[in-house]
Amino acid sequence: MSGPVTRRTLLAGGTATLVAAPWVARAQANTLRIGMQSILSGPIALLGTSSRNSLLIEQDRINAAGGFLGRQIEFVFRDSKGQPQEAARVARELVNTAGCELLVDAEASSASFAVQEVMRDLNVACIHTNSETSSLTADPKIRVPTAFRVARQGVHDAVAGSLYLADFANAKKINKWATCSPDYAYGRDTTAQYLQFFKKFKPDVEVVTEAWPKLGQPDFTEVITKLIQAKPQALFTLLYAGDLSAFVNQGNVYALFGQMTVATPNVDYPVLAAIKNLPAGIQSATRYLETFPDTPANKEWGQAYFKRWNERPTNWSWQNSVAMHFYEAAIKKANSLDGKAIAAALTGLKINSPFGADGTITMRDDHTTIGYAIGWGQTIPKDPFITDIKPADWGKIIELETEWKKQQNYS
Amino acid sequence: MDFNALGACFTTPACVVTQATSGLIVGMLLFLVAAGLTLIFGVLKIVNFAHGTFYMLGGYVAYSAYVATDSYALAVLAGAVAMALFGVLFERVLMSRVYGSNVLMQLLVCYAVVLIFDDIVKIVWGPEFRAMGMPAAFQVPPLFIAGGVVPPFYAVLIGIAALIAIVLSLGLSRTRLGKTVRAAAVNPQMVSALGVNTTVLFAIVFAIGGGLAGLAGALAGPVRSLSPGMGFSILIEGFIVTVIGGMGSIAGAMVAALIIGLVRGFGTIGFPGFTDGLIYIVMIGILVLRPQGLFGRPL
Amino acid sequence: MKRNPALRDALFAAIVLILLLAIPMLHRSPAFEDFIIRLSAMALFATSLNLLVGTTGMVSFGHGMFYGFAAYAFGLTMQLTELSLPVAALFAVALTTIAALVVGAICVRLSTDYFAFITLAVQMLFFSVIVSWQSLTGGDQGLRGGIPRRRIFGFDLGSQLHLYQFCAIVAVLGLLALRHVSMSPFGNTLRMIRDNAERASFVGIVLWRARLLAFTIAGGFAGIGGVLAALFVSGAYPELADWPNSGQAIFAVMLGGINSFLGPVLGAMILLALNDLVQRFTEYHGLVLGIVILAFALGLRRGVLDFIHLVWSKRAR
Amino acid sequence: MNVEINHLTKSFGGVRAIDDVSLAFPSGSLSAVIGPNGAGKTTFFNLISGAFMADSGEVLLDREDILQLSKTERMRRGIGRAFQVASCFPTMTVRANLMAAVTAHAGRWTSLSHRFPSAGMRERAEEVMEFVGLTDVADVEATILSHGDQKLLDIAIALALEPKVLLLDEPTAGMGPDERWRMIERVRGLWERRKLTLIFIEHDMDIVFKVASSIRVLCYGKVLAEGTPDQIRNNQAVIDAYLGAEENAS
Repeated sequence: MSGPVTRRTLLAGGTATLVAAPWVARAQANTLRIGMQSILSGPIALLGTSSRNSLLIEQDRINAAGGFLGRQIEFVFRDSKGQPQEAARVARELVNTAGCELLVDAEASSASFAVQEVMRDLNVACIHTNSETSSLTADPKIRVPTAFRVARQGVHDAVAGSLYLADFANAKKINKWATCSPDYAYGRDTTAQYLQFFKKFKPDVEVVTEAWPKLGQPDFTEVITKLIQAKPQALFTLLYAGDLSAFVNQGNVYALFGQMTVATPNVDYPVLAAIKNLPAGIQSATRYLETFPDTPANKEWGQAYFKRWNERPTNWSWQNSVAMHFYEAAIKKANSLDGKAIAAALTGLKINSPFGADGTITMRDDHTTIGYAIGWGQTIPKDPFITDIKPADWGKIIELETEWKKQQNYS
Repeated sequence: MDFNALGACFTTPACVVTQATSGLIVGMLLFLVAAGLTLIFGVLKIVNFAHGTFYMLGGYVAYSAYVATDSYALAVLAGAVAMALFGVLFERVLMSRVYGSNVLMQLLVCYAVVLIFDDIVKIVWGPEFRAMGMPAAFQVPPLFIAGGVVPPFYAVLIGIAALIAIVLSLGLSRTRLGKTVRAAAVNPQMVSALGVNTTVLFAIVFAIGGGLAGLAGALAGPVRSLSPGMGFSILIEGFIVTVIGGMGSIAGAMVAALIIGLVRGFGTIGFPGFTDGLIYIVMIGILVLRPQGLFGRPL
Repeated sequence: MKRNPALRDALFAAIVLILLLAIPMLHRSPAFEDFIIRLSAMALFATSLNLLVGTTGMVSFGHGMFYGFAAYAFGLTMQLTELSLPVAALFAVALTTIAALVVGAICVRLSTDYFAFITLAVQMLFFSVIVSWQSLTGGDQGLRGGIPRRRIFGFDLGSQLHLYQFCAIVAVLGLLALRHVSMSPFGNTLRMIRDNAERASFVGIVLWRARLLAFTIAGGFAGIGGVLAALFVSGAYPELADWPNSGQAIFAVMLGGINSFLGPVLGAMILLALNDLVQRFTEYHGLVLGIVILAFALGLRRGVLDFIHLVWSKRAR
Repeated sequence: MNVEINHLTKSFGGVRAIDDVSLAFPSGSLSAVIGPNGAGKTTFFNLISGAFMADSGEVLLDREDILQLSKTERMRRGIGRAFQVASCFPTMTVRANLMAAVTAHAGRWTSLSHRFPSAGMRERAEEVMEFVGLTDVADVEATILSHGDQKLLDIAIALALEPKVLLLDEPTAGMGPDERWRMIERVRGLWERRKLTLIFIEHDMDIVFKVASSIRVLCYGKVLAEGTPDQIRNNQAVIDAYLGAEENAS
């Protein structure tokens, strides 16, 4: 008879602990906890883990240098699985339960908007490191006083890419295009922006078909054959990570890349490595490349990352690294961890960075960064993977971005 | 909705051939998954919610085997065999304990297995996606039939799946084991009364079901990215196929899988962005008009 | 003499509510408050599902659609109109109830397994409509721009404390109402259908009508949960209406116990706490959660409260 | 109530389970339906109560044809039934079973307004409980009742609906000899006091001949004979059918 009784007691005890625990454990000691949330499982977990890897390197570096305001830092990592609802919950949990005093939101776009709404209610500094959707910071209605973005921005990339691709298309006389992008905010918005600028620079361009596969869709066959039907001269795609790899592998089966030129801004090192038969001559943006900008600082960072993790960094890696550089500088300047104080210090802050086009990156007063390196080139199947890189013109980018913001009634 | 494009597609042979092949390949791989699901339901009256996990593990095992041996045939074989064994293990260790209990209890056990193995895959193969890469033998240009594109690799996959469908249906109708399985699907008490060892029978059914799902995962390896949690979307589609075809009917699974494949193939032209919704509408319609599915016996 | 059980339930609810409202006066803990806010949404969601699963014996795989439907209905009403919060919430719940009536009219005539599948299919259809209808719903990324929190009677749901109080009151009252439904003659009717549908129809119960009513009520109460969830995340997301979310409710019901009224509440508590706790120690929370679920399913073979009842009644005898 | 059945026919997959059956049960009679296994007795009950829909024929209840009505409608017109395998609500107590039946009968089964049925309904339930002798086990869950008590509960549920016609499918099935007699005495007492039209299926010939005032014999879906116990006892066709059935069985 003792069997069930002990089991029950155990169970009751266990349940009590479970129920009590979430609010028992507040941050102990003097360690400064920094919350980080991202996609750490699923088909694009690669990007989430590469963000985390980069932050762990930063954690060691910052702690070795004495931490923030004399306190050692410690990251608290959470997997939101990329779901907005879970992301919102996790953001609140990181601050309210785990006692984090700073946040690094390494979510993809859809979840970042959810996190942004949570930030509205919490007086904690937050840097979005991976969401490229422009409206996150550009739209004053969505902007939050204590939340910033250290990432490429869709509209910047769109201007740079369109300029490059317009030159390329003019040279090759390509005007029938198709698009194939993931069916969510980033894919939809960014494709629209690319097309808008692309048509501005090359008015005779014609979009013959659009395909919108789901994020993480296992089979792209129907999408690929649809593209083949439309017979475009070139394809523009915003697929990335596992989806891009599957798309290329399945596209190869149909010899897709012999039938049309492909342009994509989203080729990261690990994707390049994972695609076994990378077609040469894809027009590609540099997500992160050790060779661009071709400076010792950049090369050193890239190789340090490789040494520690035995794989190469992604675009998300450098963005998270820069986020910590900004925090470091801003906290020193504000001498405080208060959200508003950090926000004040961050606004307009310019830091030296290996990833800057001219060695610096600036946090503009609309909470987004400018001056990071953007370039386009074409792929080759082996190291350094992208060659003939042409850097983008930041003057032109800002000019057109301002125009675009006016159109959207953002300013 | 774009009926013009759909109409234009139906009038050009090239488009019909291309979209039909893409529908076939999606459908045939789906059939392999759904056949196991429907077989297990037919005989054991159990809805195997963990079926997607077999598919995922099959893909990963094949990936490792391919990396180790560089042989696609061996990789596929390894994926299928490993999952057949895993099916038996799963049935003996876990499912056999919840026979006859609430369907939700079975769901719970399956869900736990899904959670556990998604993480085990993460631990063993890493959270990043993996890509097997196309075997050298298939790195050939696609065939053109009536102007439509038919990749040789997919032609081979369709062939293998069709072969398996034939073997399966012959096996069920001609062999002693197959007849027992079919009898068990109709009347389980009768079969055990006739002295058939149902324990062994159930294990065999799970081995076949698991093996088929593993095979599908392995076959798809060269073109689909492998990642933890990838079994989920396959499971849902497998369900849809099983329900439309009729729970327990292999022929139904085949027909339904082809319907889904073709709806996907042509839906992407006529209803871009809403092919999923289209499939659910088909499923709801069938359930309302004919709850037992196209080929199912009324419950 | 026996006391009036209805009064006893009301008394119990009042005590719980007073306790919940008193805690923040004594000690503010944002983590605890967040937990209760989330629990209130989830508890209503799971308990309403149990009206179908446990009380009536109808296994619905698509209950999340009403949770999500209400969240969107509420969020959109708040964003697009100037209606005050309680009016918008009531409107959203009413709309959800109507939606449940319509969906139920299609689904309830199907028997057990097929009922489960058709509810799943309808939910998936609803989910893909949300994702596709970008101009209204914002597609994959949900309603952008947050839900405006207009003040009502000095209540500001942007404040965590007020949100906590609001959720606690709504949840306790909602659960009390569900308890009333489950103990009413209609609740008894549902148990009759679960126990023996054939016999039930031979005592004059029109099965489909009873099932449809149960489905509609359950949908409405899930909607109340959905409104609370929308308030917590200040938005509405497709995931609220996706099948893993329906699955969560099913697991809450199963873990807590389908034959005890408070089982699903306990189950929701366990699930939320487990999720939060495990996530803190390992990124392999699926592994841990899976093992715990297996232990429940194969060890207890029933929900916690049902198990306790069983042991209790064995002892009493 | 007077029950009259004309040319009732029902086939299952080409087999005629009930083949052109015409029978009459006068108001207030106590009749037994007998016949070898597979004669179609339970099917006959299912057709009268509306569990199955007949292919053709008439079921007249005081001259009104109820053949097209649903089982719920028929029950409302006064046809009650108990089942061969006791059919009740297993997880509910005896009292709750009867309260449920009474509430349903009062048309209050969708009621959310009040938590407990009125005192009047409560009394009805207690009355039925007492009538069949289940008061001692009022608070016991139906699933743990003895077999006999479950059969009684099944009948009590039917009685709670105040039927004018009561169909009992083998009320003594699965009982020991002593229990059978006690059961059948209760059934007889019930009939006497309630003045019902009572029709029961029974296998035990001793019981049938002792209790029933008239007997109908079904065989392979057809009416083989009808009459008083004495007439049936001496009917050669009935004797052949029963002997034949036993030969087949062995």
